[in-house]
Amino acid sequence: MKRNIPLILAFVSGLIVIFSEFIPHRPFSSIVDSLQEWFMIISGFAMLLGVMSLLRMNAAKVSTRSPDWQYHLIGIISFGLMVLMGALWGMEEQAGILGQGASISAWLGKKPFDYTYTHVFVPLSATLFSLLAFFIASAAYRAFIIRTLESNLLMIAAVIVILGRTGFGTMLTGWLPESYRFWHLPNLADYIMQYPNTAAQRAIMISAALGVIGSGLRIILGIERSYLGGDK
Amino acid sequence: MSVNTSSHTERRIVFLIIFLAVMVPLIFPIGWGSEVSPIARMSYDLIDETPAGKYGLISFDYEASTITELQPMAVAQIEHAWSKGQKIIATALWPQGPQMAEASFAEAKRNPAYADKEYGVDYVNLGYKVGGIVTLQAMGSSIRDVYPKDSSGKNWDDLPMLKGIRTLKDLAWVSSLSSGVPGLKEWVMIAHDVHNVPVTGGTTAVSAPGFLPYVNDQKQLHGLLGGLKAASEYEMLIDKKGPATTKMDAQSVAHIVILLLITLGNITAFRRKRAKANLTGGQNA
Amino acid sequence: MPDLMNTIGIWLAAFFTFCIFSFLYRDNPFYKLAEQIFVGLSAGYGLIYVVYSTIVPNLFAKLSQDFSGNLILLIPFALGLMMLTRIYPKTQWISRYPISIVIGTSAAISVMRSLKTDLLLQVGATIINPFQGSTASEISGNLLVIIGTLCGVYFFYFSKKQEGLAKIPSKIGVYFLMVSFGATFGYTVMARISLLIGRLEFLLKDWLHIIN
Amino acid sequence: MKHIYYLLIVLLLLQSAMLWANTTSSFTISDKPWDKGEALILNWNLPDGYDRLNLQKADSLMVYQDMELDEPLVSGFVDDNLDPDETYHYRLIAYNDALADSIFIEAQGQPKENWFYMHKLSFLLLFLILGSAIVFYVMAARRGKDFYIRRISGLDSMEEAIGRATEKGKPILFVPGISELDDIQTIASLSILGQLAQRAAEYNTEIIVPCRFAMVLSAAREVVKEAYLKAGRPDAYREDRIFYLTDDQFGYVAGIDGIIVREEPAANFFLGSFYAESLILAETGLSTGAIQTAGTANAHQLPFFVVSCDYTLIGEELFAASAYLSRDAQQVGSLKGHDFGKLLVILLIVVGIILEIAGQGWFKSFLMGAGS
Repeated sequence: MKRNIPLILAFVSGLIVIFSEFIPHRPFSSIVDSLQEWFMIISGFAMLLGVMSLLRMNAAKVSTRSPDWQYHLIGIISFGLMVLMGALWGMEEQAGILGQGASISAWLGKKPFDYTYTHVFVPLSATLFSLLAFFIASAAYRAFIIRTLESNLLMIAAVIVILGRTGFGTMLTGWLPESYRFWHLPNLADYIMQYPNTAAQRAIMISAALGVIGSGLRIILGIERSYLGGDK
Repeated sequence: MSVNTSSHTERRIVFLIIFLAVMVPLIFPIGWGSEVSPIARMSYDLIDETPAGKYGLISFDYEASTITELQPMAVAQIEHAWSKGQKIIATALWPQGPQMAEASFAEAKRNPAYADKEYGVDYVNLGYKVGGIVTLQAMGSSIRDVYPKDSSGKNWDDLPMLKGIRTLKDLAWVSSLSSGVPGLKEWVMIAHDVHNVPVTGGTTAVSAPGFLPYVNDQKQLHGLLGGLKAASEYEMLIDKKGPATTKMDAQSVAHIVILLLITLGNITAFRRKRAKANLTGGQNA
Repeated sequence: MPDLMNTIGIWLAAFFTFCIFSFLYRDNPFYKLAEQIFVGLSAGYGLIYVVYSTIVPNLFAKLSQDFSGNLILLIPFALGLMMLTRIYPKTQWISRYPISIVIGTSAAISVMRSLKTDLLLQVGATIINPFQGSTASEISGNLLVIIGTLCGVYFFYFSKKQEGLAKIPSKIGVYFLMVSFGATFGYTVMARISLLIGRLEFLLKDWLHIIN
Repeated sequence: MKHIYYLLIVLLLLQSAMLWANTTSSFTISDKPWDKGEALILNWNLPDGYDRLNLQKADSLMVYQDMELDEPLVSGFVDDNLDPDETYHYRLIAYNDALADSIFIEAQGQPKENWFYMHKLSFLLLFLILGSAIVFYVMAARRGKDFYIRRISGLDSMEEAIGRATEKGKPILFVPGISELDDIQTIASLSILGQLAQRAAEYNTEIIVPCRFAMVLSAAREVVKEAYLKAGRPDAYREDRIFYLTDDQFGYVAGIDGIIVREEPAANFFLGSFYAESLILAETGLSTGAIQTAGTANAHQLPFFVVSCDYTLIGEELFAASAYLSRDAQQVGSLKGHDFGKLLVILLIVVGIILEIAGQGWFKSFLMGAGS
């Protein structure tokens, strides 16, 4: 009951989806769309679980005064504040419990939820994302070292493409005569992207697809069941 | 992989160098142009060869997240069209588009040469309409029916420059600055394919390859601006040291610095290897 | 007032930008502060967003407008509630029902999608007459695509020891992978630098007004 | 006399017009086969000599409206975006300007839902072949047949990593990717987590699993709890070390970065579906000197793992890992099925290319049918 019914459910729902791929007739033709909508709803409910896990973990850190507990307290407050603002006045054109909050919006220039989103959340997110500029440089500095044939290929391809994407590379080989246009850096970079790169990407995609097919079938057939945990 | 203090310091130096490599060119622009690609030049030629007094339409089909790449294109096209005495109609298929249009016009008017350009006479901002391709189809029979009022609520009849405009066919060119759907593709399908109005446009560097097939013999797309690089090329063509040129400078400097770092990394690695080989007798160096 | 609040907002944004940048030097109180605020705010944002964009319009609004016409929606509703049984250890097993439906469905969707777009279409795209190209570089490129794809797929062949002759195609496959990794890396540099340009533009333009 | 002359001309014209209109013309409407009842095929056969064609469709009030057509009308037209089982009425009008005459034919049709997408035949065949191969090898393995798996170098790290963590008394960090449970990569990652957690439990080493989605969290907890049970150490299982951070991509990354620099795990595992954050995680982990193992099937992120991690599982190796580690007969059998698929792919490509060179395009178009 605790173990077999879930396996049957996984099998039946998987089978329905597979049938619907090939059958244009109702009810199969529309089933995948509704199943995906269901998925969003279930996942939305599940979010509450996540939030509870987060709050519980932070609360434990605060109550046991573990190192850096103050920051975790601030984390709980930030969460509470965001939820409260969203619940009271809503977001964008969505109204909250207290309606659209016209007066507070007039004072802030935006709804409080949207204000926090724009001036705190977005910059945090964008700055964290921009750390990649630093990391990509340090990774190139450290990793693109002449060693084995493999690492040399990696480095050479990277250098050609980096050069080919800027004006500097264009300058470097712009003097080449028409018959040697192939070796002009932007052209060479395009060639690498278009042919050898495509080949490798394709190989990865094709074999990974086989992996997905195998794992997927194992799940549908109930062979792969680790996600369900043990019996008890 | 042992990590010691020296490699921590090395990392931090690399970070600092990258930070400076991007920031310094932004503050002190160099103005390196790059070779203008034929596709970007084609886009420039379309506006350049349009006679004075004709109408161009710029559709602002993007939002704040892609401003870095697309805004410089908008400003450059506006300035270019104004320098040729053309009039500009701004529309939008994305909700944030009208704001983007307003910001672009304001930016272009900061150039003293165009400070006297007047709303309603030299340019209008008609605003955003939902519906994507359906809206464009309707504009094919009457733009006025789609936009009875502009983005600020002014009536069509109160905007003098719109007197001569009925349908898409009355436009000399259309440019869609587009970061997704609906956008450039829809404009090509309606304005070019149905009404035969030349269409050009700009996209982010990431999505540019997907539009290249439209730049073909039938000129479904009359040239294309792909990303910051193309925007900087456009600025070069209209002789402007604008934001795209500056940002492209920062890109080029950062790229060169990264290449230098790779060279430096190899020298350091080689030295370390030799030092190690010397210690062990130098047999396997 | 909104103007003042906007200015305060820009200062807030600048402050948090520096908090995150400070992590590049080392972990520090400013990063810790920003990190916890970020995690808390984004979890709160996610919850509110899901309620307003999914739960209310796709479930409650539909049920309250036309209950009998949307009876089927009671199924995901019930499954969603079943997920919440994980709160108590005793009832946790009930949550396996929705999880198994979600996994069974999405496994089948993934199988079909991978088979079509990643396998069938990629195989089809590789089936070309390599000699149809008009230039030498096009023909050589086509041949590279074919050889690279075949050797690359062979590299992932697990049920044979790759030694002797069998090692050659697999080695070639690795070379293609390395070239591709290098090229992808190089291709991404520009996009990543753009992100930093965006942040610095904010600091120098919106915050400090040094550049325009 | 003149009158007769005119009359004759008029009569002649009239007669030719009658002839034109009376020549057999037809207008037939049929359901488009092998679809989900969305389209009708309109065909007509008209005598030569018309100048224009006009196609009209009746709206819901049975008023005929001109149809907006993208292409010129020749002898047929496919009307799509229709609703199944509805009756649609059409009217075809052919004008002959010189004779000032027109032909006018009406017809109606009903799109029907069919029971098979014919263009997906190659797709179905491939699915059946691959599926039966996988099932066949799984069955064979179950009956005790032993299959060989070559070494996957990316997985050599596991023992080393656990050993190092135990020695240093530091935890292991496991990140199951940033996708929901609906991504098979996440599930593959969780089954590796099961193997890893079991070994960690045996060595009494702590394992930290931050999750981006609550459903992944639920499944991860089940998997780890089961692993500790298998290792005979259910008492050592600590639920609070498997936790949710936030649904936001970069918020999640900020949290993990904090864990990496503060808890300094001796080994980091990044296995599953990763996007832009791959390099942020791997570089932060590198700065603390942890042994790093990464794996993803997202090809565009592999370069960043390759340059910053000690071991990388490339593409399918992520799906093979669990079979390799557990040596579980059924998983190994399924892997053998994937390998059959690879040989099939190689065969299809080689045969296809030979046929293409020989000018036989049918094979490719049959295969690609499913893409349309």
